[in-house]
Amino acid sequence: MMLSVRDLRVSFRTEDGLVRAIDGVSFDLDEGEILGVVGESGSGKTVSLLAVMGLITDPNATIEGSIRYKGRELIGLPARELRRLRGNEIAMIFQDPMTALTPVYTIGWQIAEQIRAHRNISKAKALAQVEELLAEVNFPNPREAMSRYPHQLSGGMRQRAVIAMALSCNPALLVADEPTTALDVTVQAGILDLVRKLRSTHNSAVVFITHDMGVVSELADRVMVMYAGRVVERGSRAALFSDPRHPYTRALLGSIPPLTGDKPHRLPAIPGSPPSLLRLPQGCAFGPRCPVRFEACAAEKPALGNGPHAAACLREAQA
Amino acid sequence: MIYAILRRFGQMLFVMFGISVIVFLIFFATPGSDPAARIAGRNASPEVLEAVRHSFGFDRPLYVQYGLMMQKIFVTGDLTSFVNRGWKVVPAVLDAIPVTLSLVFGAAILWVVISVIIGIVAAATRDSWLDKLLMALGLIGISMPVYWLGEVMNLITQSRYHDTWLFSWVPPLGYKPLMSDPKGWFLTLVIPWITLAVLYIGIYGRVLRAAIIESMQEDFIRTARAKGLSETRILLRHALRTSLIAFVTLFGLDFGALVGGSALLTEVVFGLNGIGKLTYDAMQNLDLPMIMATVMYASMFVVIANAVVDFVYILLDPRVRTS
Amino acid sequence: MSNEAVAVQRRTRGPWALAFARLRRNRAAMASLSVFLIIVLACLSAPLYARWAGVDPFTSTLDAVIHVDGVEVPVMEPSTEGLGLGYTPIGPTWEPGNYFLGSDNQGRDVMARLLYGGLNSLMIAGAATIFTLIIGTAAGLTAGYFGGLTDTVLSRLLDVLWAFPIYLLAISLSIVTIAQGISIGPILIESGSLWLPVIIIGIVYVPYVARPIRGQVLSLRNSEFVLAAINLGVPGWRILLRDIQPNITTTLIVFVPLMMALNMLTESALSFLSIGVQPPAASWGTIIQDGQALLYTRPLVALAPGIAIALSVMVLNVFGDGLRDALDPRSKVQLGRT
Amino acid sequence: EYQQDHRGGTMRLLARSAAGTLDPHINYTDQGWQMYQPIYDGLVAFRKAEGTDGFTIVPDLAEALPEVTNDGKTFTFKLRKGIKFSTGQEVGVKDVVASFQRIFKISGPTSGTFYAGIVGADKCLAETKTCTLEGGVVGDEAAGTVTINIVKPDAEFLYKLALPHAVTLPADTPAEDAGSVPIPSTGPYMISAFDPNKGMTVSRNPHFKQWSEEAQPDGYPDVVQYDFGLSEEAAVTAIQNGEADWMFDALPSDRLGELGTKYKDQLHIAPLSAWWYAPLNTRLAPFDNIKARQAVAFAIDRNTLVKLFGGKVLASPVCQVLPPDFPGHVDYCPYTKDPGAKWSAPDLEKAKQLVEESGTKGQKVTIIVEDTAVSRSIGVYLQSVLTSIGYVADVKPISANIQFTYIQNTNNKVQMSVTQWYKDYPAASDFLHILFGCASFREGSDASINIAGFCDEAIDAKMQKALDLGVTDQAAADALWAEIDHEVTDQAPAVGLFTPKRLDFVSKRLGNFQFNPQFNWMITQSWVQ
Amino acid sequence: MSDTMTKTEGPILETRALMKRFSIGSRFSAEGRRTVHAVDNVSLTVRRGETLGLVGESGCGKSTLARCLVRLYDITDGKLFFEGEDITGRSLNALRPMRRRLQMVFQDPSASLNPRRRVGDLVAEPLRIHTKLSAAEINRRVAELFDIVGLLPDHVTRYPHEFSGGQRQRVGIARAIALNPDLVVLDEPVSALDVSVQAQIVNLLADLQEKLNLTYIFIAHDLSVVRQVSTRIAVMYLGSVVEEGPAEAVFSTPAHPYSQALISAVPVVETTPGGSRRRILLTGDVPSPLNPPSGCRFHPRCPIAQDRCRTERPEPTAYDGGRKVACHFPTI
Ligand SMILES: Nc1ncnc2c1ncn2[C@@H]1O[C@H](COP(=O)(O)OP(=O)(O)OP(=O)(O)O)[C@@H](O)[C@H]1O
Ligand SMILES: Nc1ncnc2c1ncn2[C@@H]1O[C@H](COP(=O)(O)OP(=O)(O)OP(=O)(O)O)[C@@H](O)[C@H]1O
Ligand SMILES: [Mg+2]
Ligand SMILES: [Mg+2]
Repeated sequence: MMLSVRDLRVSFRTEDGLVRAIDGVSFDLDEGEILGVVGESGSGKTVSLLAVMGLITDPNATIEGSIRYKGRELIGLPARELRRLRGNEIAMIFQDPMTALTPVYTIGWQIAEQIRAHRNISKAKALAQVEELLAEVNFPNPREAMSRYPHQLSGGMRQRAVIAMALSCNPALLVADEPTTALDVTVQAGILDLVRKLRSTHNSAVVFITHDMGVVSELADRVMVMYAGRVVERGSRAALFSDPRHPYTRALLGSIPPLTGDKPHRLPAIPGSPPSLLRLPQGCAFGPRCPVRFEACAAEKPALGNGPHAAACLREAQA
Repeated sequence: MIYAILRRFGQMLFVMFGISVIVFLIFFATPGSDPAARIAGRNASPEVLEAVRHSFGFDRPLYVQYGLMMQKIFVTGDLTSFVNRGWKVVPAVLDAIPVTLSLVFGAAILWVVISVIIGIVAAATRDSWLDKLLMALGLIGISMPVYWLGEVMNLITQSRYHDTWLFSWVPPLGYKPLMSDPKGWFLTLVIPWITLAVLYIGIYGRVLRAAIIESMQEDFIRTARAKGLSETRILLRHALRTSLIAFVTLFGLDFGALVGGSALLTEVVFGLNGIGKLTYDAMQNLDLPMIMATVMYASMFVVIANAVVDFVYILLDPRVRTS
Repeated sequence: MSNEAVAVQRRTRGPWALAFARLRRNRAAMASLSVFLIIVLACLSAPLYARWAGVDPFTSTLDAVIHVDGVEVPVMEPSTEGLGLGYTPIGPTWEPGNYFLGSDNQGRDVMARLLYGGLNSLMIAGAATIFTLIIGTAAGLTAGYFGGLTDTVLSRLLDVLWAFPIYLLAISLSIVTIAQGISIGPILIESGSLWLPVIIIGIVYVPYVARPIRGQVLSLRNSEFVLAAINLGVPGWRILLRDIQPNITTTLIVFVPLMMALNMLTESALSFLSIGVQPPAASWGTIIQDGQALLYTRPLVALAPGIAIALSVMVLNVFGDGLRDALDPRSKVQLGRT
Repeated sequence: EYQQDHRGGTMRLLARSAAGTLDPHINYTDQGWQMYQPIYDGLVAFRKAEGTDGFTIVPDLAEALPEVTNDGKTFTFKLRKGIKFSTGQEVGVKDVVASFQRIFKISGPTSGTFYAGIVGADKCLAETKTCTLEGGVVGDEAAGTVTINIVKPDAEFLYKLALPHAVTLPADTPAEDAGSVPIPSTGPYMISAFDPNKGMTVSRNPHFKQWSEEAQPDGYPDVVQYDFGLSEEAAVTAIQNGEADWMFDALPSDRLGELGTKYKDQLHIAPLSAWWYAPLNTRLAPFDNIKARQAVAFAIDRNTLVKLFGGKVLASPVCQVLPPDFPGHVDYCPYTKDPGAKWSAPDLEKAKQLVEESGTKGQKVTIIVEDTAVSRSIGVYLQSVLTSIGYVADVKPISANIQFTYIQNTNNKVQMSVTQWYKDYPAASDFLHILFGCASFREGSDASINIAGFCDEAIDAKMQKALDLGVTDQAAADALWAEIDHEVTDQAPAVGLFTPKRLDFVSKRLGNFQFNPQFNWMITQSWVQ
Repeated sequence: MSDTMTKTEGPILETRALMKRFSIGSRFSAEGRRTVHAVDNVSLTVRRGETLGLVGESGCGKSTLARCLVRLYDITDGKLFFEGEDITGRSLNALRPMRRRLQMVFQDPSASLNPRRRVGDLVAEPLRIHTKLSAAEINRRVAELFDIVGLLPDHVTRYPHEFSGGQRQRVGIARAIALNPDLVVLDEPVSALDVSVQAQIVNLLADLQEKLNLTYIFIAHDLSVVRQVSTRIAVMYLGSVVEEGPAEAVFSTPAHPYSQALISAVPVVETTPGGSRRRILLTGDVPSPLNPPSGCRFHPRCPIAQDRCRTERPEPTAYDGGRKVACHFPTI
């Protein structure tokens, strides 16, 4: 097991009260595996992965639980140690390539900076590596691209530069937070191919956050569905898409209009809107919107089962 | 590019034209401003007054006088003062520049260095007591009227504590040229530098802190953290570097305005005969040619500083720069 | 977007109430506000102090004599040693009701003048702020909303004003108005009227307000909600009034204390140059000017108003920052200075 | 007698600002005139001596005092030989003649007054460029004489010739304001550098050879460095610290106590022929009413004003126009508690009563003062006084450089102001005739020195008489002036405030301080080593 | 095509060779001022009752076109007809009467609602401008509208920031339909919404169309949503429409190589692993509308481009089944 997260809880003290952004999230990841994380906005996808990276810098945050990377506990690890892992063994790609790069440095400089932060090599050597990396992520003219500033690149190129940066130290674990949301579909397809290629060449494990079910179904080996700070369903891609067990997952899959075949007259929509993390319902967070809820849902928080394909639903547990 | 420069130049001309016309009109609307009487001397006879008026051209229509004055400033450069007659105002302004530059440069070095340190330390220790202390000190600096601070400084260093070891080195007020007396130059300017810098240290420290803190919220900082960089490096190479753009912009404008004569009160209080003092004296004397010259110079500097800031901005921020 | 989830279920307050609540939680801002109010109150009670102390802060009383510990002391003490040159005003006496901060060179009670002067300084700063805001907003709104030639003309005028040396304007205007005053349309401003510094300061800082307002209007004009209003067929003036103006109001409010602070500094500088408040009336700037002539013998006369200015400016700045954070956490309203 | 061992060194003087143009024919300031003394020479000069001796006229470039003929209308001067300008050129008859023409060619400030009596001056005033003064100033190269003809006898003419405006400059000096370009000089010193924003350097004239100790004695310092720009406070500190030797401007009042005790040996107090007064506009309400004017004169406490000026040592109260020890002065004070020769105390009762009688009570009065610490405080005090006798008064300080012309112009409708008058030369007419003569009043002009707008036919005629009388009998004329002084005082077109004294603060090292009543401290007669 | 129809039955909206250019660039940039060809030669016809879906990648000019259609932007060139009237050059004032029939819903529900006004007030605004209803009647109508779009009556006094994105978009829709318009231009109305809310809005729009007999122009970049709502589809690339036709036809047999690439690139949920769809990968990036490529705008990325494409710009050509394609080598 490369990464093992157990009962992770993250909460933020805010002006309006305590926001329980993550409320008991557990998952595991193996080498060479792609884990897709889906869920709607605000469900805690980003926060849970930021916690893994140790990147929650908000002084109002409380992080509890356990995150073990290759057997090493990350929570409570001294900043120095964590820094040595970050960018080196664990790398992260963020959603918006427009803002993820420092605007005043060339991308070559920025990538070289990361290499030199972890490898004791000369600047020239680092730059040579950068060129190779850029070639690897399909830059047509890597040498020239190195001296470009972020704003001089298109969105897709920028995202590829960010990926090149993440790959620069051959990380064992790559965390991608909605890396294609800001991109066009035609460009997105290229990036997805790149991620797949990565996994096959470097045998890295990848956590891929998105809210696009389509992307997950194309890319992921295993899938984790989140809702209101909790994991509601987890399983292999095939199992999850063919046999969704949680009503939220089912509704989610149902509410996506099909691209081929018959058009439904009406889309099966989920009523209501996602709950406030400040005032989560007593029992199941999805309860108020759930088509199959019953009394117990209002009182009891459903637990996620242990099996390879599990859903946090009382109905499911009943069945 | 040529177009850009031309446009700036046009703007500068317009501003200078506008200001010169306003100054000119205000001057002639001011009672008691008729320079003829003051030039002619006390109890001059009407014939003499008339002769003076004629020889200085005060009997010509205003627009002719305006045109002549502009010609004398910009074309022939031989406009002379009404008060210290025969004194060519253009060289006078040029002569005063080194004094103002000495004052402003020294103060600028002080305020930039100190405020950058303050800004960084405060941003790095955000919300700690140190941060609060530094910001409070900055605020005090901003809140003190500069001429008042100057007077208090003079009181302390020239009189009250002049005989103590602390300030016995402080020379009398006035400017000493750098070339002929470097030590005197330095010593006389130390207190004015500090006085002038205090205000800007406050402002710049606060601005830089705010800018750094804002930069620290940016996505690219998160990227930098994810790269495994140290906090110091993130602060200095990423957050500070991007914040400096705002800082430099502000600096350019302030520096331009100060070199253009905004340090008037400081120069007056410390008896430094720079542009500000020149302007101040000219206004006290209602010496129109000198007022014109200093005002033209000041507005030119303000506009040029604006333009320079725009160009520096392009240098600093590759986003504005084009490939 | 993620905060939506937080907001959705709750009945929260309107933007103003929200800002007010945020402001009330800001302890530094509230403390500053209290200090400022105390200063204002103290200044307002100037006549009370004057009556209690039995002093007339506007009349020369060089021959006055007071009793300190039962001993008669002249307010202006003649120099007795050496050549017997000059007189020294009395220093602070802690005797109740007597020259709490000493006397100035006219034998007047500095404390009383400080309070009366504060009133003038505050009034001028306040009125100039209102003046600037009104003219600046009008100019900014017009330039930003109508654009085109209007914008060009106004912007260039603002440029001229921006580069115009304030002290020149001030000195000229004050001389122009000495005898006749100026009449702007139906309004006649008498020489020595407090309106004079108000207008001078007000005019000088118009670009400080007009420029950011113009910028904001420009961006608001292209914002989707204004486009939506246009799309609904809302007439231009109504958009300006109902859609654009409320979004500018927060900026304007944020400007108030910061502008006040800036204006207090400018007022004092102008008074220091003898422009503005005319003797025997006082403002903090004129007291500093009076005190300048006593700097070596009675520094308190110049120090006290200086400290009063610095304190007021400081609390106004802190309060202004708090107000900005509360009203418009992301705005970057920045004020220039003299 | 000259003390050779003190010769040399650099004397350092300070002033807040330069005195304006360097041209001695144009510059009309105390500061300039004082500095010109060791530099330029005219045909005659005031004697370089202390006390009343300093008021006597001695021959300077001329060998002797002129021979006066033609009923006092022709003056013939014989020029000394061998005097050289600082350029090395010898002073000749043509230089003197040209210098007189130049006064008119450049429209010198006093060309229309002091020198308007020269024959041909009227033409020169009308047509300045082509001025020849034909028949007025006639040179005789061969005889080495210059003859000056005036239209009618003038008792004060020699005084006028002894002023810097009539000094002799090289004949080739351009006929325009020299501005900041020094003009070659005849005295022991010459101006070698000048920048109005920095200072003036005066150094020895290499071609000077002393010809008359009483007219133009040699000086002690080698160089006089006159720096401009420092404030009074800073200047005092600099002198205290021995970094400067003297300052031109008045000492700041808050330093007086300290100086009077700790530095009393470095202070020099000398009487001045000067007058601080408050002109009351006799052509504007309320002061077009004589009772209103007298009321003010009664109400003002001169002692308070003296206090504001620095104390009894530095000023003395006055009621009348002519300063003490001045030709024509006879003590007179009608505006005091017990009217008589001297002022004793204000009479507020009387003042209030007069205001009541005049029917001007409650009217508005604005007092225009110079924006200097002393003037401002006097203005504030006067405002208190006017308020206390029933006027609604306010006070306006305006820049000192503008105030003097501002209050003269009738267009500005100035009711009351505070100003000073310093004599040009020691003659009563210089106060009475100039300040209160009908001819000095000019409607709508910035040059209308009769600020009060006072014009009394009878008094004016008397003044004319006194002027004429002076040619023959100066003593009788002075008696007449004394009468005029009283009459003008009774009319109260201006309220006399006090007579100031000059207080000079010099450095410890400065020796041989001598004060000339006409041109103040004789700079180069002091030594610094 | 349009000339054969009579006025009343004619298309509700029609554009002919519509152009919109912006001039941009600071005066300091090396290039100086430059022109963005945001909308370039677009001819579209919208018929009463239909939904025209407009798809295309980010920056291809969809929003600009939408704003031109409701005359929020001045049109640089070409013609725009609404219900047969030429409104190309009408002034803002002259446009006002027709605004009640032509409405728009914006992409970002939070940006299009004035944060300082209560939502009830915002929805009432068009009623106040265009009708003479009394205050009480307006209130009643606002309540009714809130009900129609699925908001609670007591929501009227709230401020926009107190709502979720979906609710805000409902307010936007309520405002747009307040005056019973004929045509509503929807500029990416669901892109900013959560996955689970998106379907609600799509359904709401469908209901409203049925109930109020609306015509929609529906802009989106999510192809599956566009397919769901549209009867006809227009595909945009770099400011121009490259293909137009009935929704089903375009999706099943796209004729323009760009449409093909676009549709093939959309990731779809497949229950069986290892999708068998053939994907057309485009090389290169979307060129900038600042200096669009010569000839066919798509040729630098087109897998089947030939020499002709580089020089000659293909005109939209009509094909059977109501389809129009602008390509020299369409696969139809
Ligand atoms: N610093 C913070 N302070 C307070 N609340 C926070 C903070 N960071 C995140 N949250 C809250 O935590 C919750 C989870 O946020 P997170 O960013 O993980 O969602 P997400 O699933 O990534 O959503 P998206 O799809 O929009 O990126 C949100 O409700 C958010 O408001
Ligand atoms: N006001 C404007 N000034 C200058 N250029 C503009 C302006 N508005 C849009 N553009 C440019 O026009 C092009 C089309 O923009 P538009 O917003 O219409 O695209 P879009 O298809 O709606 O994109 P998205 O899917 O991101 O909303 C873009 O290149 C954009 O930069
Ligand atoms: Mg996220
Ligand atoms: Mg768009």
